Amino acid sequence: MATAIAAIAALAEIIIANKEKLTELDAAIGDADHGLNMARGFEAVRGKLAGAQAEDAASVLKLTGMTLISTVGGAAGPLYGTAFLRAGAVLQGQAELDTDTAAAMLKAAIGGIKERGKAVRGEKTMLDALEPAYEAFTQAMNEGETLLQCLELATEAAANGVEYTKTIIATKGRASYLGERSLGHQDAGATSSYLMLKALTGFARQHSPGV
Amino acid sequence: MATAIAAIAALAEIIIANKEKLTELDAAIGDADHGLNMARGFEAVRGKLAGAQAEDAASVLKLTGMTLISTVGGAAGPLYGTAFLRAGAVLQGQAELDTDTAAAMLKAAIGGIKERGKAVRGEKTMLDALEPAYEAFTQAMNEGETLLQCLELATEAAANGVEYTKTIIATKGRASYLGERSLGHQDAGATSSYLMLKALTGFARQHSPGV
Amino acid sequence: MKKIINDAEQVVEEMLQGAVLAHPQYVKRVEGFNVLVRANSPVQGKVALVSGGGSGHEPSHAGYVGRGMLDGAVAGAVFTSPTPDQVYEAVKVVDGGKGVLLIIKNYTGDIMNFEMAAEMAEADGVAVAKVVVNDDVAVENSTWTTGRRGIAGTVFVHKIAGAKAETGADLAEVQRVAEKVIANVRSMGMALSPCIVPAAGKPSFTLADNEVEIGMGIHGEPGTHRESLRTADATAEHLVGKILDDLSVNAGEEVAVMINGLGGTPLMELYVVNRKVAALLAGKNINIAKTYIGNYMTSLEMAGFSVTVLKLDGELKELLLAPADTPALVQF
Amino acid sequence: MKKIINDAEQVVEEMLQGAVLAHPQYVKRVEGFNVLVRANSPVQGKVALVSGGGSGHEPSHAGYVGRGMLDGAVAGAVFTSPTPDQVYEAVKVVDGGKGVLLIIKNYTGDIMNFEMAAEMAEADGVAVAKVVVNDDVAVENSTWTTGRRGIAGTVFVHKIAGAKAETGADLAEVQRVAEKVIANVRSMGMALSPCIVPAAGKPSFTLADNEVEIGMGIHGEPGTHRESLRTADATAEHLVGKILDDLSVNAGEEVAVMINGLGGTPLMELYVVNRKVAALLAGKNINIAKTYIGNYMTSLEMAGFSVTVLKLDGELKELLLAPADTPALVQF
Ligand SMILES: Nc1ncnc2c1ncn2[C@@H]1O[C@H](COP(=O)(O)OP(=O)(O)O)[C@@H](O)[C@H]1O
Ligand SMILES: Nc1ncnc2c1ncn2[C@@H]1O[C@H](COP(=O)(O)OP(=O)(O)O)[C@@H](O)[C@H]1O
Ligand SMILES: [Mg+2]
Ligand SMILES: [Mg+2]
Ligand SMILES: [Mg+2]
Ligand SMILES: [Mg+2]
Repeated sequence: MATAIAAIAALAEIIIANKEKLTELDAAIGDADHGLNMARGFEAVRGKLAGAQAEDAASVLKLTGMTLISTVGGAAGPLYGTAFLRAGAVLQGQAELDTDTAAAMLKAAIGGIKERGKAVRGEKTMLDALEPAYEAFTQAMNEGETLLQCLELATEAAANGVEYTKTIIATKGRASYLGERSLGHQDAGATSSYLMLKALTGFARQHSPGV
Repeated sequence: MATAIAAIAALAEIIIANKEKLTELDAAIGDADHGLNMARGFEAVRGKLAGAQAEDAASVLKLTGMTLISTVGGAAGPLYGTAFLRAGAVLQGQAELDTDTAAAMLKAAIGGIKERGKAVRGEKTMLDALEPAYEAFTQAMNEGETLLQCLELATEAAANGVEYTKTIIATKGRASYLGERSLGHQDAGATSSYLMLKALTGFARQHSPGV
Repeated sequence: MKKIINDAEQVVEEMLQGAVLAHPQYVKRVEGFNVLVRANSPVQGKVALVSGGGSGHEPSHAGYVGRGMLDGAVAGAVFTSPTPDQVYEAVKVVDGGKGVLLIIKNYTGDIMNFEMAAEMAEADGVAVAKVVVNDDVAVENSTWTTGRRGIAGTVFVHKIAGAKAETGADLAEVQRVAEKVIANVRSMGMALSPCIVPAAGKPSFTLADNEVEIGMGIHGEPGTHRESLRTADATAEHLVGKILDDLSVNAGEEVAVMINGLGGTPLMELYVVNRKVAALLAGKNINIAKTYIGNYMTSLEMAGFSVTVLKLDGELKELLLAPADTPALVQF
Repeated sequence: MKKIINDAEQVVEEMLQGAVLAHPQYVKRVEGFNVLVRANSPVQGKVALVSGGGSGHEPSHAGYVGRGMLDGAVAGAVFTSPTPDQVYEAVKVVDGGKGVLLIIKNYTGDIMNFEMAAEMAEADGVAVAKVVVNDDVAVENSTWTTGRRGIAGTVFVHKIAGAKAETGADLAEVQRVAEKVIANVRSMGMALSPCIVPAAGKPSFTLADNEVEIGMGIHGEPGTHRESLRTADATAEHLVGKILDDLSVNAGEEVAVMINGLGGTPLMELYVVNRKVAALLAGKNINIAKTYIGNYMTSLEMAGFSVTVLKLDGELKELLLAPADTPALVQF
């Protein structure tokens, strides 16, 4: 499906554009590869999707997840890969992407990450961006907001979550080796999660009927 | 003999004081160790002579040569070591150091270096300081000059020889690997030879009856 | 960045090609994968051992593929865990019918990727067991964090579990021995200089002229602290002290020692370190059965070293001293 | 200067102590001398091999003391030939009644010091033969200069002459084989960075950020020229070209290859180089019987590498592949 492919392309673009920034964040308290890994993965996704015009949205997400799993490596590969696989499974057989479906996809993605990574919120990982984003999204949804507005609020919450990671000690991921010295540093994975939400929101804004 | 020991001490002092300079010269076209090697050797000589007050001059030179051979290493160790051994052999049985004996010692030392190193003048080695020094010494001697004056002229000739090494291509020693690129550089071994003659001259000046 | 490479993006591929060309008697490439296996893989009737991790730690891990050690090694991107499909392929290729032991260093990424591969292989009916090496005492061990990192001690796991597998032992036995090594091995390192991941093009940290990082990880992860460079003896004493705080070795007991260079350290310096390490152990009446000294688990061109102590019993000692024939470790 | 040492003046002494502590099964110290000999020296009824040179080239040469290679190694000050008394002592200790072969690298200092030692030993009635290794094609070979330097190819002389001695061959035969290796071995190197002699405390040359030295010596002697860093492939092609200009190897003939790291080079880069070297030789239909890759003849922490090609005949090949058991080279 062309829209799904374009949406993933927007994610790829923002990740590749932030390759250095994400790597630098990882350098401070990790091993300086998060941007390299994610960019390598999304380059591969771009390549895969270039030859996959006719696929439905669920297949696009599945292909994205499989490609990330087999090209990113490190912690982020299995985590984001699983997230896309799970989100794609939710979309399976759905004709259109409404707010409910989007919320279910986000929930499934987060569930996959938690299962794979055995982490919870507050451990200075991508979950500290994603879980607040999910909460903001569902709250907005329950208040009857549009998909775009839900995404905008989710992205804002993710941004706050990224800020929050500076204030806590890492207990999962490579930064946990630093103990207290991880304080003050922003988590790379939370940042890439925020960036992807931001790209999705930008994409939704462009394609939203109201604009 | 106290005088011989003091003379060797003067050599040791000038070499050790020029450790860095000699090493730097060797760095440009060799392997950056001539000063280190020579200083290590003369430190050892100092140590050996400290416990050798009663020896005669020939023995002092022999001990110096043996010590240099077993502590300097590299090219300079066998060359200078042999030189001191040969000079000491000339002194054997001699009561006093006159100009003739000094000339014979210098000649024997140079002969030892040439035999060991299989080099001739003009190959950018210590011989380019020592052979002109010997010639100047014997010329002055034939003109009836004092030992001190002979030494002063020999030192001056050695200094010119050192300058001359800048104008020639090395064909012996490590600098020969450089071929033409050894041009313009001053030879480290010629410099240490000049320094030792200079120290001897200074020593002779201090102990010369005329002063 | 000054490196003898052609293209930062191709460096792992070209390294693997160069390794196979250098060691055809030991290893072959699994076509289409960043996997090197024994030239005679699969070895029938023997438990197979697979390890791997990010590239940049050479000779780990492909250098230990050969008789008496590993059957396969999986190379990720530089300093990045390999992906599950790669590990899965390695497992399938080396399985000789008695199952496969995965030797994983304790990093979140490695564990997740190897676990996914294990799930895939098990679904195919291959018996897979896993051990996780966590020898780095620079990192506090606690159950509520990810625990200690796996560093140079991993090579002892390869050696000893590999020797056990060579005896024809079954998967559970090989795993037991590997776990025993892990329970008895501790390491800690220090760095004089950072290294540069080719694709990044610049160092991930910087150190002042006289500053060193104590307890850093093999991917340039920060260590316990920075300090002014001290003498080799003082540094060795600090590292050995940390190791023996964590691993109780009594007088009269026996250990193996590894003085591991990180890639940019002259062997001369490792020997100077070993002099002190050996003296410290001798001072406690601990016997050294064997010392390994050289570059075993590196971090590209990083200058620095790590010390590993493995406490031996009769079983571990016999397996440690058993023959091995691999590109990077040969003994007989 | 950032080094893991205690005292620049003591570094050779402490290194030797550390080496003996690391490898007691292989080597012992000759008390009072910077000489390491086989733990079971003298080996009776076998020609003994002694090599040596300045320190800073580890594992050369003490790392090659053991069965199938050297009997003794003499360590000079860093980058400085050892003195005659030290070499003389080594010769006396290792002589097992069949004479001693001195393997000397072609440097004026090494030759003079080893020759003086040989004269001393011969005066004692020990049969001594000498060979001089001069494999570095970066230096022009001419009879009116000192000729080419000896670098990493020396390790092949140790290996092959050592294997010959192990067969019980007499001194003339062992010397003949060593000369044959020397006639058929060529090397050339390049450096990315200088190194620092501990006692000097600063590098003997400097290179700009993107500059490399081609053909430099293993003591930091300047090479043929400087250039901007090129790709690994282009650099390998230049070095192999120079080597094969000098050593004629025909299609169908066989060689051994050594890709030697200078001390600060990651193994990853050596493998990338080997990929090209192997391809260049394959392109000429030259067969590679064996590749050695790693740190064999180093220059402290210098970054860079050298390539060595040894042309083999049946005799050399058999001796090259014969077993060896030494701290730095084990094969069986
Ligand atoms: N157990 C985990 N659960 C969730 N996220 C995690 C976990 N471990 C690490 N992460 C996330 O992964 C990011 C690091 O990814 P990356 O640098 O690509 O992997 P690696 O740590 O293997 O180098 C961290 O910043 C963190 O957000
Ligand atoms: N064959 C030779 N004959 C005479 N002098 C020589 C010869 N070879 C080298 N030299 C001298 O030795 C000096 C180098 O000494 P040194 O640096 O101590 O030894 P190495 O070259 O072994 O490092 C050169 O500068 C040169 O003057
Ligand atoms: Mg990372
Ligand atoms: Mg020199
Ligand atoms: Mg990583
Ligand atoms: Mg020298």
